Amino acid sequence: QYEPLLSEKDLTRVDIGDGGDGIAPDDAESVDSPLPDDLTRDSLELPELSEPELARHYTRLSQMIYGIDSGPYPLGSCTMKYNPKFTEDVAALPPASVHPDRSERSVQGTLEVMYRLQDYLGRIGGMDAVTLQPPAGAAGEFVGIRVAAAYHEHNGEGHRDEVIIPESAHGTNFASAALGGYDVVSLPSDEDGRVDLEALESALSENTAALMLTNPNTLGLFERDIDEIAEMVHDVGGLLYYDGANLNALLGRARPGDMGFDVMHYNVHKTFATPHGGGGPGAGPVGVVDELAPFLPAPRVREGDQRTKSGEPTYELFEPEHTIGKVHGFHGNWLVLVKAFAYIARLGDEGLADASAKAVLNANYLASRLEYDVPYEPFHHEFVASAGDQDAADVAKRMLDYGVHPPTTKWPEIVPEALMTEPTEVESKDTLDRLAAAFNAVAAEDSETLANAPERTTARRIDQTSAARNPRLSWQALEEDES
Amino acid sequence: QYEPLLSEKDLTRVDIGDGGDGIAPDDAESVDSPLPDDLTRDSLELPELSEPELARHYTRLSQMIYGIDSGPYPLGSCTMKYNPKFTEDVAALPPASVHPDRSERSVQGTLEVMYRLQDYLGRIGGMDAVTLQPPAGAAGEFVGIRVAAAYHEHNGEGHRDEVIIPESAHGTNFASAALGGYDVVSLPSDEDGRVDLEALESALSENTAALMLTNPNTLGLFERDIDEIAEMVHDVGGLLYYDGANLNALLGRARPGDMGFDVMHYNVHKTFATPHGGGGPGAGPVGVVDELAPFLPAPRVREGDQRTKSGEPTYELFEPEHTIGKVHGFHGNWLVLVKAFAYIARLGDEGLADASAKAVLNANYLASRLEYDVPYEPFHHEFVASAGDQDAADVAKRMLDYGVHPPTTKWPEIVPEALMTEPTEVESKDTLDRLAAAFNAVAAEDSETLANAPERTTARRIDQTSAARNPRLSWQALEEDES
Amino acid sequence: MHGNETHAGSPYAPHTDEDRAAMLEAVDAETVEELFDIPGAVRFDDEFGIDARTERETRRLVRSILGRNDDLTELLGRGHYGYYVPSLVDHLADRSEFLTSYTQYQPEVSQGFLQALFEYQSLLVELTGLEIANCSMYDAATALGEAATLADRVRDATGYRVLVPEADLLREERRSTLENYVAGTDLEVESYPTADGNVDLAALEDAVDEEVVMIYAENPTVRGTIEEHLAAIGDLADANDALFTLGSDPVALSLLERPADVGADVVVGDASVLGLPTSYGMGLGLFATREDYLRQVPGRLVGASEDATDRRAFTLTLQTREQHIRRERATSNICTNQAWVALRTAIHAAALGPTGMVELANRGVRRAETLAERVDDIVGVKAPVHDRHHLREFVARVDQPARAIADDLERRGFAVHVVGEHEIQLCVAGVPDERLDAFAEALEGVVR
Amino acid sequence: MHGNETHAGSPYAPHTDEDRAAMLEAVDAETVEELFDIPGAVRFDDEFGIDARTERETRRLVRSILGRNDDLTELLGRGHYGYYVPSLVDHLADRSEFLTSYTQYQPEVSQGFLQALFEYQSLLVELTGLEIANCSMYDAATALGEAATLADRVRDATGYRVLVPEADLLREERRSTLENYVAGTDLEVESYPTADGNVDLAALEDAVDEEVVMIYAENPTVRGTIEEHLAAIGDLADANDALFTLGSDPVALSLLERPADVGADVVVGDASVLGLPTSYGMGLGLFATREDYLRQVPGRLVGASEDATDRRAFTLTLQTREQHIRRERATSNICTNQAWVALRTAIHAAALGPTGMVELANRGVRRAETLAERVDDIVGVKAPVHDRHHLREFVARVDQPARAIADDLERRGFAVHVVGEHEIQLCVAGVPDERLDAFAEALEGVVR
Repeated sequence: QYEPLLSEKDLTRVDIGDGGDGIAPDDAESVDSPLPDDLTRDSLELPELSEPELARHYTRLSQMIYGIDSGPYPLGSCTMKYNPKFTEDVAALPPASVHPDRSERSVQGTLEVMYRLQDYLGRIGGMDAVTLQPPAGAAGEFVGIRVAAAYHEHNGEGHRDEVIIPESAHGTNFASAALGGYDVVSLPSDEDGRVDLEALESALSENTAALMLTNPNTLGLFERDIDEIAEMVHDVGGLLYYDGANLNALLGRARPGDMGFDVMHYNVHKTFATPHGGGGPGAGPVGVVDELAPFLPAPRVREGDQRTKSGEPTYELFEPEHTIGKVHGFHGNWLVLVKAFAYIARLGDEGLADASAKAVLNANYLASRLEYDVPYEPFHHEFVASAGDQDAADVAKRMLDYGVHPPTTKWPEIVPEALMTEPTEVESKDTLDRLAAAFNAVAAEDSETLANAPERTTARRIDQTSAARNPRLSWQALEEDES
Repeated sequence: QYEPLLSEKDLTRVDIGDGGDGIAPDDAESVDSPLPDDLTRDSLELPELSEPELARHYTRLSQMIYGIDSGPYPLGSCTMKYNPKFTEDVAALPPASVHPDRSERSVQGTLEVMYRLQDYLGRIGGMDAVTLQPPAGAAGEFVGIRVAAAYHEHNGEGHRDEVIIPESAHGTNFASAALGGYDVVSLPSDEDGRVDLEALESALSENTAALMLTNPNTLGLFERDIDEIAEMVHDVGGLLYYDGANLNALLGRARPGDMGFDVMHYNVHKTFATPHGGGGPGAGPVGVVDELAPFLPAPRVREGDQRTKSGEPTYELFEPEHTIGKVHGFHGNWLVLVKAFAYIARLGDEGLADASAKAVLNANYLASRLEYDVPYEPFHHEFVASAGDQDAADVAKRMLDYGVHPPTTKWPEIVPEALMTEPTEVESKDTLDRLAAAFNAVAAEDSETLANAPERTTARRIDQTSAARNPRLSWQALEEDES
Repeated sequence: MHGNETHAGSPYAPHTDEDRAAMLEAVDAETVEELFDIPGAVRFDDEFGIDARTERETRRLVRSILGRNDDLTELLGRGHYGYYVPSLVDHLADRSEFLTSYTQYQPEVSQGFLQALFEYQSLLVELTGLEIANCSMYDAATALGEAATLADRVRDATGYRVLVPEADLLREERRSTLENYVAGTDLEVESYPTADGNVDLAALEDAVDEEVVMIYAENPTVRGTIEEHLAAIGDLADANDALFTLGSDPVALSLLERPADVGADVVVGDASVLGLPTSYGMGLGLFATREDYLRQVPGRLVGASEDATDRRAFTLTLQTREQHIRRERATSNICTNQAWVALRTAIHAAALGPTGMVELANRGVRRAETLAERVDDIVGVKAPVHDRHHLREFVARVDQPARAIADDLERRGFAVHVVGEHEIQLCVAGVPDERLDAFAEALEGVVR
Repeated sequence: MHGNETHAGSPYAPHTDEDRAAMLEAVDAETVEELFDIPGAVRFDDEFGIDARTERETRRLVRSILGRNDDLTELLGRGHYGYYVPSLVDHLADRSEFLTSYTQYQPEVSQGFLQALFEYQSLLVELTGLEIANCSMYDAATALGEAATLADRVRDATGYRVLVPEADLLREERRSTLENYVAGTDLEVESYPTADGNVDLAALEDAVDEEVVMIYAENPTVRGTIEEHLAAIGDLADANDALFTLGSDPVALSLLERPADVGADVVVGDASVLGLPTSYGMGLGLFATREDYLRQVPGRLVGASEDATDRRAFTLTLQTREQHIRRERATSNICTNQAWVALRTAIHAAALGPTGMVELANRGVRRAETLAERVDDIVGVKAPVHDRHHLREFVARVDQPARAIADDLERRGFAVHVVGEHEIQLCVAGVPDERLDAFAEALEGVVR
């Protein structure tokens, strides 16, 4: 079961140059360099292994990972969908990989994909202009915040220094607003789990730069008062930001742009099925209404005036008039964008709408099968159950023993011992039944069993305290620690 | 651990046409056909599952398989080498897949690869002409036998009806000769484990069509008297056939053509690292000396008279003068041939010679580490140890518990309780030490432990008798049996 | 340091200099060459003359050579089809556990592959209606050869005649391969007549006698027509104690008459019409037969059994039929087969599901008809030649020499079969609709 | 039957009609639409106008669009390089367990990925000589931005100045991204002068004062020169209690001065020079720093720990720095990062090994020199412009307008940078020798 570190299989030191004495030590390779010694390092010590050894190492490591192809992965707000295999093929097409400094003329294909994806996303979100540059959802939030700031500044309202965020929002909202230099005003929920309008009223002021909202919210509830919320925010001159993390609930049913949102980000690995890759890369395109378009990052893609000889449109990069500049060295996570484009082009209107329909049906069906209480409803694509007397984190560990991935736990805090569950549309009824059986089996177990879980996984419960108290973050540190 | 059959996940019956009564039954889909009912079947009943469900099914199945990327795979005579990943990429190139009925003019690339591979193989085996058509090693043997028959027939020697094969030869030798209509004359080994020259003398006669030999033989021993053997066979008018299964021992050190062999097959998945795919596809190209070339299967590839505008050679298919005809509907396992070509082109002279050197070194080193007795030597790329008092099949099962793949067992029978072991060149010293440790751990265990093995595998020891006595070869049969 | 890109030697042999030295010491040798026990007389002291290349250079070499293939739209079929293979098939079958494992001689660590092959066998059982399917032969032609040797083994009476369609309804390659397979037996391959793209039933009746051990027919025929006399052929074979061997493929079998229903004793064909791209003719021999012949079946069989804890498990079974045990008395010489292709076929079929499979076949009927109507409208072209139902493909008569038309079409980017001086054959399988439209236009231009 | 190719709906949602009916009944609804609690006023009743396509059609669409990209040999670098990525990297990283898993919030079922990221961190520790590396940022530009906010957090004294090279030695995109990252702070980004493709050390000394919180420099520079003043910059930063942030990449770090040895406090850069093809600029932000700043590091960290049976196990650690716990007081807003790219980089580095990595860098020195000599021989071209050592790339002066030369070269199949009215920049990374030869000939033809 255990796989040694690469460094435990081999460590070879390569001496660079002759180190001044012309003699290479016995236990190291020596490699000359055309550079003078004072511009080079002395040596490099890393594993030197063959292709067969590496193939086995990484194959073995892969077998110690639970992925979406292993079974259900109902992480609330993370929208872990099946990643269609063919999208990998299109991203692997040789012309998908060109250098970002190429002339626009020579990358018309790349620009066309970007143009079309901007267009698709605009239609889906009800937004007038889209940038594809942000390399992840949080980067998209930051772009939204920076765009809002630039907009207010441009209008002589640079004094606005507050961003209002519901308590139950994703942690990135707070961090992105803070990174943008804003003070965060935290907004409590009302007893139904939605935005408390009175609290919002008192939070809003002439200092309000924006309200960040996700809808459905993290409890899966649609903010039914969204019209009124939008009016309130706009009345004080603020902007309304849509966190796209939960967009998979609404495709073809409602659009942020129609709800009064001014700026939004899309999480392509959530809504458009690009693989999450164990942490990333994602992509967090940002859509805005016309008024904010001049502030988007540069460059964006538009159709050019000319046509090709065969009459096809041409595409060009351009800099929005009041652009905030760059938020990534080049064009963001391009290969991820290609996959998202392919996914949308595959599903089309009906497929996207069907995905949301079944995501919502699945969440409702799964909840109906659970012994755990689900305090807030009517929810959409996700729901938050309460583990009650059990520790939600222990529940999660124990679910691993049943061969399924647990939900997100202990968040949002409005639900005690929260089990935030989002099955997505890709699970069949059979799988949901199996998942529900796992939940219910754990619900019937005692706290000791839960505390000792997991028992059937590659590693047993891992000591987090020790990891943090005595950080060993590299094989070098580990070796030092063990010696 | 257990994965249900696809049919246990779903079985959907599709009725075709209206079955005459215009009413589709409740529990089935009904699909119309443009064909009249009397030309169509009534229904089709198979699993109807989604892509995410299938991805999980086959991912799970794959995780219940030990492959070369899982660890050492020292199956004697099977030469389970690491399969370089890049060869998959070249076989997946779109122009690698063309229809076999294309005009020669339009598939010059395909023909050039074939021509070059014919040439490579000829050089490596010391043969004058090569056909790539046989889709596996046994098919290659059969081609060799058919070519020999056609050659004798052509020379008015159709009376030759015997093929001589050493007792320790691969089972396919016997079966291929029999399929070709020959009587098999079995040849005992001498006490050194090699061909018994006296026995050969008495087996040879004017009825001898051919002697089939592998060298090194299945004990890993080089047939040192190969010169004399060739002379004896040729003296009675017979042909000498080389079974290429053990060619990985000799690359760059000796060539069948130079040893007096007239015809040989190559196992590309053994010698040239194409993946075995859980049983196939392989490829068994056949090389012959000039005298036999007119009898090879049709078509082969040769350079054409013309050159392209840019001066490149052109290639064409041709039918050898006295061809035996076809042994495959088209050109054999083409995608496998592309991989073999890429492997040879990657390694070149030095790489191929180095592969054999290290294959032989590895076998000798591994044997030197074992507690088990190795009665015959000096062996080359493989050796046959004896499990002594232990049951070799049980030894194999127990080795599975140590996380390694066991050797081929109980064969050749000349060694009691044979453990026929071939580590190949791709194993490192560390891996060989680990493999030896597994052998030695098992050597020290009692027969009960061995008889109960394996204990740590996906399935425990499987009942072969029950499988054969009550054959259930489909889910339909299984369902019937269980009902 | 091991042999990487910059060093001579195999890049896949992981020996460090240190390791090699230690290993040589352990085996008591100074050099590796000492370990080779090869007499000087047969030592090879020359070079092959093959250059080594980096991985990148090798990829570029192959890409550059294969780049010489023309990029044509292929309206080609005749027993080998280029259906679109879903991406899922590549991604799953390419998982290295599938790709890099050996034959399942240790079933305890091969359950996944065995189950996949068991499911493949079950697919064929459903498609054919026969009770037994093996887990692969090489291709359609060799499977036909194996069917003849099976007939030779199992038939009650003596006999030697193997009847196959005459040349217009049987690929020459299949017949030639069959001839090789029976060359070591007393069997003789003979043709029976055909009529308008189907078996000439009356002529076949005349040809059959007690010496016939097997009658072979295909459905659809190589000319794309659907065979209308299957049940009659089955009866004829039965009446003469001969085996009826039917050639087909999984797409055709999804829609056309079920072989068991027309009296077929053996079904052969190319199963890789699902799962593989055209691959210059690489195939997957489909082989199914009646339970009666279980112990005479060639090739590997996967069966269900139980393990020591009584859980269901799969294993290769009835191996006493096979060469590695029975040697010259084996039912076939086959050893390495096409297991991985069978896996691909099974995945492709599963991805289609029964609805998708029937629909794929139905589209083959409809689209062939549409194309035939379209080209029939062109002056100088008549299609289809045979007044029958077609699957996937059909023969068209052209007033001008067929060879010249095919050459012209090739210059315009289309490949078609030439099957007679004034006959071309057109197949729609795997060709997108817009390419068929473009083809019809090109043909119009060519014959104008 | 589920939504397959022939049916409307998501092909990846496996619901049969039967299932859907049963599920609706279980949730007590007649239709799925009932489950949507959306007020009529904000309901969307229109269409997006996006057509659905089959998988095959979608692949053809993307292939056809991307086919509009010209096939050029790219002599492009300037911080982003197209080294050959071994096939091994694709095959291993594409294993679906790696590709389709989430962030390792349940480490007990994520040990494989955690270990791979731990090994990636260790690789960076060796390359930089610094004690801590996180397991990825987005790219070089955003990592630079994060370095500045780190400097803002950790610096003892107050201060606001962030010093970066002037435009000729810093990509505008990096500076612009940095400006956005510090827009919410009191930091201000200022340029310091450069001289002959290196830092102008004297001018930098003049520019530094106590208000400086960070000095940024790159090695090699964006013009391909190797920076000769690193240790001096490190001393200068140290003397003024400013952080020295060095921009580099894993190939350069394999050969050039070790950052820890020249006093670097933070190393940023694009680690995906190993592991990813050019990918239109997709990257992997390298981020390493001193142990002192451990609790202020942005991004995820994988640490070793023990499980309940005391076996070594890996886990994300020090998560209290992160946004999902610390919210607006987090060290960064980063959540989704580039973990899978880090995996690819780790595999590529492992495939090269230390010998291969040093050799790759050495070849970048040698081949750039060779090309510079070659083009310097051309009348009307002088190369390199800077009399310094170069890695991978160099600037060449051309007598004719650089833009026109680049356009001409593009027509001949080569892409080069234009970095001044009479300056082009040429990079050898990933370009085969024979293409460099062809390029030199093309350039000769163009300037003739």
